[in-house]
Amino acid sequence: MSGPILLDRLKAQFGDKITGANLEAIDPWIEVAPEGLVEVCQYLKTQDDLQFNFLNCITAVDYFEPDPKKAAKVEWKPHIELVYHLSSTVKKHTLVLKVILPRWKDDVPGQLPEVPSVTSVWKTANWHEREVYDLSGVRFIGHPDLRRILCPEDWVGHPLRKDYEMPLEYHGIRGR
Amino acid sequence: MIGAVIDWSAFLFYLFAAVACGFALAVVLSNHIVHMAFYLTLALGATAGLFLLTGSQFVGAMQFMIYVGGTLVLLVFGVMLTAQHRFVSIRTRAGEWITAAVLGGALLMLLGYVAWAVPDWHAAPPAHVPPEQVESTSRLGLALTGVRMDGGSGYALPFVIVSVHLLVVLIGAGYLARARVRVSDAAARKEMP
Amino acid sequence: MLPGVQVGQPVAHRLAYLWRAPAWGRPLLVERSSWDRCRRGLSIEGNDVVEFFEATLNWPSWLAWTAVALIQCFLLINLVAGGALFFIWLERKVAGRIQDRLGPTRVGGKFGWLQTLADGIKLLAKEDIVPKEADPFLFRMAPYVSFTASFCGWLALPFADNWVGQRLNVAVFFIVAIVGLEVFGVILAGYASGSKWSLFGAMREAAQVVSYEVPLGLCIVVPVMIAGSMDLVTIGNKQAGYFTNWFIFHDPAAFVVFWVYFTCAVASVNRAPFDLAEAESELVAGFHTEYSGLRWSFFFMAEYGSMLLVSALAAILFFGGWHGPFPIISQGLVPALAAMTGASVDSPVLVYLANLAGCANLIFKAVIGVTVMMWVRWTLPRLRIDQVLTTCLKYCVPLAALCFLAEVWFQLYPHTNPMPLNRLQWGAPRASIEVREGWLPLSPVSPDDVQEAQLTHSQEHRG
Amino acid sequence: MATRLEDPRVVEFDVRTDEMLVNMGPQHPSTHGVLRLVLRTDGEVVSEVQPHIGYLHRCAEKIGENLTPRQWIPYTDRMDYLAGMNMNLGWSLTVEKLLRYELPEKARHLRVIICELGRIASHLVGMGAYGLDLGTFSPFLYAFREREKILDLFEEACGARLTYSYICPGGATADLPKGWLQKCEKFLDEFAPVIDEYHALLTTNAIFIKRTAGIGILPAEMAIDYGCSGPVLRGSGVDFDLRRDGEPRYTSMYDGYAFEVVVQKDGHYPRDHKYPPVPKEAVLGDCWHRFYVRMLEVVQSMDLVRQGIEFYSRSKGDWGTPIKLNQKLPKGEAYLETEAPRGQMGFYIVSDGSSIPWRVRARSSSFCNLSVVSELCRGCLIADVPAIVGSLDIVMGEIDR
Repeated sequence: MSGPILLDRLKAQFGDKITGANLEAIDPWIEVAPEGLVEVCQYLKTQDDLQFNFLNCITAVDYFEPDPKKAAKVEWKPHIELVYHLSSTVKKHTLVLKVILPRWKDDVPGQLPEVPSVTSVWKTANWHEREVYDLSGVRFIGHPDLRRILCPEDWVGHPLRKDYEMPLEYHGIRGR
Repeated sequence: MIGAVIDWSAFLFYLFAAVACGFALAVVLSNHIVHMAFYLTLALGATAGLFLLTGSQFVGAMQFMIYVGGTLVLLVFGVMLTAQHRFVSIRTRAGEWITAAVLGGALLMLLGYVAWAVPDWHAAPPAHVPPEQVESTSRLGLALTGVRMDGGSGYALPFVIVSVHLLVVLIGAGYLARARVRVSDAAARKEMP
Repeated sequence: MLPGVQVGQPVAHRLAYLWRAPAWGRPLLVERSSWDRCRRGLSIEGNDVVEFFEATLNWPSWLAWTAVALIQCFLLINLVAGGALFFIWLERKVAGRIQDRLGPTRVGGKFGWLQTLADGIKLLAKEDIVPKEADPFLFRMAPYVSFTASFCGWLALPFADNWVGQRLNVAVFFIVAIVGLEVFGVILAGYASGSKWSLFGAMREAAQVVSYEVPLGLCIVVPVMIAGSMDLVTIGNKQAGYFTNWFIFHDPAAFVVFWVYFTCAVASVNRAPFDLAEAESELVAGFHTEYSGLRWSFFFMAEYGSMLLVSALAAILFFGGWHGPFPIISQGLVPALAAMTGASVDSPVLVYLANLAGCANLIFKAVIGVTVMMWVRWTLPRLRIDQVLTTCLKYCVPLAALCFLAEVWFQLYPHTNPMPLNRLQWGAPRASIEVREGWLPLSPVSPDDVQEAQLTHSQEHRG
Repeated sequence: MATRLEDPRVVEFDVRTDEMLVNMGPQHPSTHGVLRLVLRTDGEVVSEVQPHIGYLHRCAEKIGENLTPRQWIPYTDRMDYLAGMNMNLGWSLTVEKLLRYELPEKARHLRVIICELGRIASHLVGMGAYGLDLGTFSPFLYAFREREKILDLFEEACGARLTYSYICPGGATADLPKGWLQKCEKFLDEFAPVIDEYHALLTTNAIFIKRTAGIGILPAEMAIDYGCSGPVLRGSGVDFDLRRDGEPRYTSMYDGYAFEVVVQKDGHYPRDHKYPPVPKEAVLGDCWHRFYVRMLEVVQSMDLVRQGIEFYSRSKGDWGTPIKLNQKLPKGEAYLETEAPRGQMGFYIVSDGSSIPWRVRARSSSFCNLSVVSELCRGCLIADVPAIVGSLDIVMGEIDR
């Protein structure tokens, strides 16, 4: 199924929950609003001609420039992009979904942005979301067991945020 | 001449007897159950030594196999499996001490009486029999199957009774050790993730 | 010949007779073979050495006995400890060869034969750690319990005709009982270590050893039944002559039961594929996870001592013990030497030489058994605990029981024995040992008669 | 977490024993590195397994945001350190995808040869270490004996034996040396008969079958749901291999190569007439099938290497020029998955137009494969835990990144 047809179909199905798309990119992507994410994923997985039964990866990309000089030049506002790479082992096709989130919930620094969890759709999302939570600081609502996975449980901060600073000391171990 | 003094048979008898009695006492005085089992091993092992010393090799080996190798291993095994916390210790209260002392004393008196009542103990010690001429195995085996050398009736019936009794005890122990779970608990457990 | 003794009386007849016995009066069982035990040559059992010390050196009796006891202890302890040194080296070499490696090559020049000694020195130098969580007393005692148990088995094991620490008429039974005690040390170690992995190892070991004692005991009954004795010296001597007289070739039941025995023996000494108590891929190191240095090595000495012990036991029970496959020494070399020197066949020197050859023979067979265990260890994966117990209870026990019944059958009806080798009767063993020890109920005799008979018999024999 | 594990559970109508919480790892002989599994056991029965990872975490993705793509290649080596070549390939292809770079013919075949050799080397460790998990030591050394020969070949090609950094965006750092192909063919000839030894020691061994057949059954739906890939997915009977079903940028590498995806179809594996049959006890998706798929993939890879050698020696031109160390990247993003020995290894690169990527992401196959372990280990015995974890063939360097 080609990109434009799928996009039209999703738009017809979900209306304004499909907030954008880029079909010219190397990997064409469709942008979904956070509130519609689970529905869209469920739809993509269960439709007979789509069958996106395989969640390859969830990535969070932090768009933020800590250097004020450079920050003036960038054309985007600070935000976090969640990228969902999907594929189908049956139909052998792939799809990229994006969800745009604010860097902080309600723009209060320290309040992690929230997005519904897709663990109910693909079980593999469990660990991927934990990793995103751990390293990029995104809270997944409805996740059964959201805790750090790679960093120790008492680690402070989310290392893949662009404004992350390595702690000077962790349990007596020098950090920097 | 020391040679007249050191009689190895007597020496080993006293050694084994002392070990058996000493560790039996240690079993009573210790309040750590696995230590007790260990002391009991030594006490029972020394008893087996006493048997071997008298030439009752079969009974000696049996003592090792059943009591030391079987019962005690099962005892420690049971402790390991069921211990609610590590290194179980048993505190004995004064009342228990008194009861135990009375019971133990009574048993000791009975045993002493029976022992001294055996005529051989009053007679001169029997002539030394070379150990390879002591054949107890076949006699024991036959006695258990109902044939006795000295004309008495065999032990087939008591043997069977004891076996059945042990079987009943085993089944009973298994029954008693079952966990009794309330249905609500069981249901709750099934619901847990 | 004693009155009433009928050689070759059908066993069924005897059994029926036994059932009637209580009404019949005072049956007396006379152990015939204990009379015709030949006590010739230098016997580790002590008597002749004691005689030598007393008569020739004029030592007091107590000193002579003490000296003999000490000599025996020295020999046996060195056998177990030296055996462990050798077998650890052998294990490394065997493992190396199996795995396309060389194994130790350096220490001690050729073949790295001193490697184990170097390791021993390393172990001596290691820190002796007692974990904080451990029960220090039991933790310290456990290795000694294991080693003592493994060592005590050697007391009753003959190395040649009458070369035995303490000859017992229930030697087989004694050894099985004692080897079973080794598990007690392992359980104590596992419990006292204060480590969960050790506890798992100990629980597995307890379950495994307690289960495997059952088929092991059943297996041992078969050769005991063939020999009619639990005395290992008697069992060994009944297999004199050609290899066709070995009990493994006696009948199909014995042949099958040997393999069951070997399986159970491997399991009861905790060797792969039954080494669950120390399964390193699951339980780190099982019961000896927390041990270090010399204490740890005690467990290993116990393991290798037990391996050699059960292999030696297998050699005596099934493979003729100290008798080679062909009676070169006893029927060829010794008579030839006797003829040459004009000495009697029973002369102490010749008997000593024959026994020495027999001892080497037995140890060679035992080492083969140990090597097979190593071969198995480095080839097979490990079983799971439930599979180990299934193997025991579902296969070994019924098989051993079946063999036991088959053996009873072959004893009752020897002519149905299909084993062709057994019919050959090459180099027939001495006629005297055809008599079944303790199996022949005699007509009622007074104790005096028995003593008289004993006297006559021993005179006959010596003459 | 701790509180969750302390929930009291009761064994019903049975002799009651204490439940134990046991730490398997991070220092444990059979957790393949520094994996820590918290087991809740009732005697020998494991009622729950909680994997704890991260002991080898280096945040390679953060490092990738500070280095140019070529500089990051050594870090990919250290992800799946048993198959560094395949990691290099995944990253190189992703960068090439972003650059829209077209690879010369010769470089394509070189990559096939090298990566399939890497797959053999990796599966050999997986096989040997699996034997070790089940308590047999010898196959491990037999596997390493052959692996050493592959490493010798790699050393000759790139100078390294473990962390190669050989394949890079644009091709490879060097051409194969003279005479290398003959040596490689010689290795393949020597290696072919050895595989029967492995089958005799492990695949068909009765104890091995008893330990693996019917243990840790992973149904196909669950495997897909948990994002399992590679031999773990194919062992469950899912006919999916990126070398055939992946993106054109990756599958074009295998254009002209004849190979059959190793998966059980209609109860048969490709060429199972030549290799030991599936035992009766084995259930599709169990440890035995995962192991068997790996064994057959070794043969498949040998075939591919032979074909690659032929293509390579026939193709003209050079082996490709590596991109500059500070090559400017076009603005955009690219995601590509390759079929690494342990499954689908994905790399994601986001560029803002400078030579240093804005964001780098590695989708690790072992990470997803491991996530299914608590599902597989429910109700098994302690001895099955190493058997199951071993059959997933994880590498902690890749999981923790």
